[in-house]
Amino acid sequence: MDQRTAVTAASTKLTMGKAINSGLRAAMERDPKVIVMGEDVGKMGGVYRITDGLQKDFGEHRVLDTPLAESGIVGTAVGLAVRGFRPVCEIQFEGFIFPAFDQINSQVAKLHYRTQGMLKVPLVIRVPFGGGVGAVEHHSESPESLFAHLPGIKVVSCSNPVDAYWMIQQAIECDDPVLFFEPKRRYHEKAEVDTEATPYPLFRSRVVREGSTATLAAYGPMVKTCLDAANAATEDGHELEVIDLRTLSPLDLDPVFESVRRTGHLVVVSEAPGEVSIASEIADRVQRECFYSLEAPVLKVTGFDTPYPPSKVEEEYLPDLDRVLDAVDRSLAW
Amino acid sequence: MDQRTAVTAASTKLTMGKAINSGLRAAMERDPKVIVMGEDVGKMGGVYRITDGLQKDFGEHRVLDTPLAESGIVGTAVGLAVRGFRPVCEIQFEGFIFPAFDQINSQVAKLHYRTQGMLKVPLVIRVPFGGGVGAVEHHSESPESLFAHLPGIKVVSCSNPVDAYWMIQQAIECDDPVLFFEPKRRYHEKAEVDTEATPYPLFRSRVVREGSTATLAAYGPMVKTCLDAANAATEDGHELEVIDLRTLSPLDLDPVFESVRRTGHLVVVSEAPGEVSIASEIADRVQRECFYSLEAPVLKVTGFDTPYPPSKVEEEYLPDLDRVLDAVDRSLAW
Amino acid sequence: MSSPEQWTHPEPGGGPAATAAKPTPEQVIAGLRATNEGGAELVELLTPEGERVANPEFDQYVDDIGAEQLRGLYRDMVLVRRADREGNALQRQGQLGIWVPLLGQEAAQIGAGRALKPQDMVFPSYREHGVAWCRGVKPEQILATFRGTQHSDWDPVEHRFHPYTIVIGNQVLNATGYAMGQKFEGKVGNEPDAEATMVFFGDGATSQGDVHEGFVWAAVYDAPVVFYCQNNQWAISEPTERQSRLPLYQRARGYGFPGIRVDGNDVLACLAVSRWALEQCRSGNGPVLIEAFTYRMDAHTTSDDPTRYRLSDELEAWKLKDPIERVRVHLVRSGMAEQEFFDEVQLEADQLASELRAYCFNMPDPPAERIFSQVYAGGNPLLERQRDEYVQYLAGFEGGAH
Amino acid sequence: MSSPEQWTHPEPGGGPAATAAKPTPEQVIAGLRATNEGGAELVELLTPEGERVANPEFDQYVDDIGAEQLRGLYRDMVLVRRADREGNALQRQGQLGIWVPLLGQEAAQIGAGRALKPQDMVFPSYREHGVAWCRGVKPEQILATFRGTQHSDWDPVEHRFHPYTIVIGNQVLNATGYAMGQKFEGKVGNEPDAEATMVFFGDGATSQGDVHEGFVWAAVYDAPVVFYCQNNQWAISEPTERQSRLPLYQRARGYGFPGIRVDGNDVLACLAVSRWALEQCRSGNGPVLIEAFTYRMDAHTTSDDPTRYRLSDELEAWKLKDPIERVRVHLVRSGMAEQEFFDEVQLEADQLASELRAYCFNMPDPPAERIFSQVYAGGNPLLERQRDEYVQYLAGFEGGAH
Ligand SMILES: Cc1ncc(C[n+]2csc(CCOP(=O)(O)OP(=O)(O)O)c2C)c(N)n1
Ligand SMILES: Cc1ncc(C[n+]2csc(CCOP(=O)(O)OP(=O)(O)O)c2C)c(N)n1
Ligand SMILES: [Mg+2]
Ligand SMILES: [Mg+2]
Repeated sequence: MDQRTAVTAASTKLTMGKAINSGLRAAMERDPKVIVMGEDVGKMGGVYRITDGLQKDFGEHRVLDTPLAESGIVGTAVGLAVRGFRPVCEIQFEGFIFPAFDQINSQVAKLHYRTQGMLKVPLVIRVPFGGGVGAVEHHSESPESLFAHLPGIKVVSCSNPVDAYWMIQQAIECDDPVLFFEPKRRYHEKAEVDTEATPYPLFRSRVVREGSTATLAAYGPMVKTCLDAANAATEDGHELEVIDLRTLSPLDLDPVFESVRRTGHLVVVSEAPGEVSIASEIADRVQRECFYSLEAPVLKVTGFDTPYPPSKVEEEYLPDLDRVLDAVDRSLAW
Repeated sequence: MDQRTAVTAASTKLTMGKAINSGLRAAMERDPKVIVMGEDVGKMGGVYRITDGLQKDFGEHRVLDTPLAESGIVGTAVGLAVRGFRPVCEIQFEGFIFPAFDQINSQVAKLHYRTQGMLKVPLVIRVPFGGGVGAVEHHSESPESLFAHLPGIKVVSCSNPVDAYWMIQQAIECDDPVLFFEPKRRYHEKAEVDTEATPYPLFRSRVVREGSTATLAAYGPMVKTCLDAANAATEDGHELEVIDLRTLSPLDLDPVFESVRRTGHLVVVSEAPGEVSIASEIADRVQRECFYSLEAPVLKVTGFDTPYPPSKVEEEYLPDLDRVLDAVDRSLAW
Repeated sequence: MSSPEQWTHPEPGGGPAATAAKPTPEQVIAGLRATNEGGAELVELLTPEGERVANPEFDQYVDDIGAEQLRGLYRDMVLVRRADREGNALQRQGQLGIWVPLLGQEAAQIGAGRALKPQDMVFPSYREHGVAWCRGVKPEQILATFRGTQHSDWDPVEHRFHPYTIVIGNQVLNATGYAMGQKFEGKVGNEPDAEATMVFFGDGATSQGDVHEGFVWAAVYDAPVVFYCQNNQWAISEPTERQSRLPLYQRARGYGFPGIRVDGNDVLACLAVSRWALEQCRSGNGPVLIEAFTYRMDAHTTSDDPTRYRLSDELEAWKLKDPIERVRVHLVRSGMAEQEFFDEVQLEADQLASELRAYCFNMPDPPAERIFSQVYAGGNPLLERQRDEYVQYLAGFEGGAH
Repeated sequence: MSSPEQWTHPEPGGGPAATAAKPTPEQVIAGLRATNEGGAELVELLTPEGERVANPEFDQYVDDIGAEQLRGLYRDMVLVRRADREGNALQRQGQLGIWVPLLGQEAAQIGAGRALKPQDMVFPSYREHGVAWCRGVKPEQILATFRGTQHSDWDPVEHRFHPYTIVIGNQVLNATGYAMGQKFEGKVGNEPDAEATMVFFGDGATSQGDVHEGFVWAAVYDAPVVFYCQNNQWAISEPTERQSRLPLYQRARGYGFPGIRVDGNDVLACLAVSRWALEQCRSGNGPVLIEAFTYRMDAHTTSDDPTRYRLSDELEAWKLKDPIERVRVHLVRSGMAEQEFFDEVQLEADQLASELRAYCFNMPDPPAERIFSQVYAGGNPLLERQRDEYVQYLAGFEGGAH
């Protein structure tokens, strides 16, 4: 059932980074209109090597080392998409997506609507995001909530190599623009990836651990943190259900509602600052959908509402196992 | 008590637009370091005439008709602020703030933090926002939630001429960068403004109508809608309390909590798309702070999660009196 | 026209020679404005007085333009002007939310528009009603945007005419990407089906980062894109000297592709220069920047009041350079058209205007459901639920529930 | 050096003459790379072989540089290189999260840095450790950023040296605004306290919209800002031809202010050209673009592996143009320094390195509260509550509650 444990003939152990690389390769082989573009994605294969080897194998016209400007990357990708290509843009680090914000908001998200559906913008914007890698400023942020507020684009995040392999391909196949958030600090985590399995649908969240005491909802880098917390919680006799949200816009909260109706307790975990965030949205929806089931208010465990701090204190900033369990305790004790 | 009704010697009837103009003028007279910059703000006085007459009276070095580029406006304003000026930037319409997103996120919001407080960035970005004016695309949006998610900046919105007059001056005096959202469709609403009154503090929300049946929380253009709804609701014997949030980041929700503890019902009203919005954040906080007081979940009445539609259907898109009252009814009937 | 180097900094490399070469503001403005001095800097084939002047370089690009073709260009300009005036009138009568007039820019737009081949692609800004006309988009189809029934109403693929873009500069990057795609697909070269892209923007737009990035990308990828800047002297209330010290066509110098200034009120010159530039691009020698030097004869939009910021003298001076009048004079003087022709065109224009009017009055409002449709190609269950709930809520009113 | 016009498009205005003038990729690269052919295009006062060549225009800007001053420049370069190598080593030893080497760019930075007056303001990118040195920022103060104890650790007002900016291009606009402020305050003119601003950025940065907008603003407001582009040939793995067809200093042409290319490995030339440019700006004749043609001798950062994308030949060729070596040779040949001097500087460098090292090992981690402080100048009650709750939560661990 769980792809991460199935081992078949087509199964290989891959890091998440390599899984995305393989997924990109598979998509490029399948469709000659898929092109990859960004800073240093070509000869060098990207600063995280996610596009490693692609330019060598697919040529400079399909893997473009672009000039250094993010609005240019996304803005030209829009034109390429309108022309019939399926561009996959890389933003080198999430902190550098902001120069492209205008193109994403004003063109990427709206062209389909503006033209009454006559134009499609099937592009993917890959964004390595999140902290925990000891980096300097602008290299550890979690801006996904901003994009989840924009109608017209879809936003997803993978948390493990299996999903990474499939989700990138599904995002490329999707006729809507997709922002694809990759948890950079999990790039090196490994799992068996069965390239012949039937993939789980892209825009669906998923229970990754069942439990009955309380529910944890998370995405991207925090899924592992929540799974670790759930493991630790068994010591106290708690069985925490963990849901990997996977799709952040549109949110797929039915599994969360279902879970909360059973457990009565929900903790939403995310690295991003908590104010006006995806975590807030989930709390809002759950308090409405599960009003009579909640035994405690929905709690958030998030990054603090500050700029990302110097890396020497980032472990304090980032939600960890203890903070998650503390929130679970607070919820249970409400 | 209520400044909007007090009529004194220093009191004049002003539209909101004129009130902001007067507030800007007062700030410029008080402090020679206050400068105004933006597209068409000089000779023409801005497309909404908010800066009317300022260039004539203060000169071209204090009221700058800038080149046409928003990143340039905000990016140079940062430098001017670091130099000791207090720039007030105008973004012509909210839909054009996005080219400046990077400067706002990466410099405006973070310079103070980055330099351990050694630099201040006391700039104001004025943004006419919201719909209901029959405009073409990009002229009717409500992007304030995006900015409320960014730590390091403050976000406010005025809903009436009195607040407009004072809040713009307070924002200019504030040592933090402030995004100042002006509800453009209320620019022509009038009220008595007493320029000698003691202003209400900037970062505080305010009960603008007392009531006991249910609570409405809104800001900017929707405050009037809520007041109208509250008036209409008296017909059904409902006394709705209306809270003008005024400050969107940081939110000042104590009056909301206090109110909800009395009424048990809260409807948050905003024109912006509802997902991952300020309204979500309020719902989230209230469900946590008032868990045992809520008799129904917090409801949101917001713009739909679509791009802003063609203006011929905008009245359907925008929350109106009926939709607010419908939500109140649903809340009361929960 | 005297070289701009005389009034601004000399060419780089000379180092200290630049000292004191700084132009006075008056010199900058004079340089930016200088247009009718003729000379190599401004391509003009038909003077404001309607005289055809020979141009050894560009005549070849219009040697197929005989009497019939010239009458055609005249007709185009008269019709688009008439449609434009009708749009303006419809706004005044409350039929449109706003109108963006092209008045004065007919030659710049028809010259460029008629230079395009069917296979070329066009990315307009928001004032290109004349180019739209050349792409087969009917004036009626433009009304939706300004009446607020739709954001955009023509099929961009069928017409190879992208929707209007309002966010200044955005389309320049989109067009550059499209042109890169043309190149990647092997559509650049000497085949008859070779393609190019033309993108329209204003003088104010040149300040935007996106326009610069479009220039950078196009240069680096040799994209077959013609950057067509209609310098109509104003960005709302701001004159060109708020955007640049140098004539805008010279911006291209810094990127290593040609920039050229054409009399934007001369339809023949605009046609010639556009054909040249498009040919450059189609054959793989792009990009090219064209500055069509013209004038916004009306307000920025119907919401604008230009008397607040510019003198009527200026307008009067430009009236003497009217793009339509000079063709009319030329047609008459050279015996290429009789009064009958002009009367016919007038009649046709009246016809067009009254059809446009009738069309406008009969435009239905979109249903409320329009709000929710075509947000996503692949759907969105949350939004569908939102729509359903709203439709149900509306139905409640019908039943008198509220 | 031959004029770039020979290999790329000719000057604009000529129209069709541009046909077929399109350069081949090889020509573009040759043009971008050409540096040592000398001539008017590249200002060089000290050859790689250490020979002083006369320059009628720029000699006057360094006529006060005698033996002592030259030894000072040499010392500066040796010390900043040594600090840089120590930074690199500290990263390798796990003491720093990352290091951004300046290796190879010492002349470009010291030349510019020593041209600045105390009242001038500087906006660096993230590689300007050499400029920092000239502004009195100690190498130690730079470590915080790369160790992750603070984002930035020096007082930008005291040193008139802005914090490092990592988002490519942002600081160019900030610097332009600052320079506008200098002008608005009347600090531009012939008074001895006249001010200018210098902003540093790389070759890759020239593609960013913000850099363009900085150029536009500076030109329109005559801002006293020197745009100092260190073209170190690479933007991480991308060579300059991914950003431009033309040599970068020529970008200025399109804006109407001077652009000049200087041998960025020649500290004397960098000093002269920077002094000239700053003087232009202080006296109201700004802005100016300088392209310091240099080479990134090391990796982009310690996270980078340049062998993936560039050949070692290139590095070897540039080693022959080392910025320090040519000054050493010149000092020796002209008898301006004895071995003793070099030994002293070496000693001083070793001393500096060991102090830096010691400092680094003793840097305390910031307290967790750092996360919450100085987010707002005027405070934020929600954040204060967040901080208090977190502190209380942490206290729970101490008490063994968890
Ligand atoms: C990014 C952005 N900023 C501001 C505006 C508001 N605005 C609309 S048109 C205009 C002036 C454009 O001038 P120009 O580029 O010369 O084109 P023109 O209208 O003269 O054709 C401005 C400032 C906008 N549409 N987009
Ligand atoms: C807006 C932005 N995009 C991407 C990056 C990632 N990045 C850091 S340095 C760099 C290359 C910069 O090259 P250049 O401007 O030549 O400066 P150099 O590093 O060579 O000094 C890139 C792409 C960034 N810091 N900011
Ligand atoms: Mg214009
Ligand atoms: Mg570089």
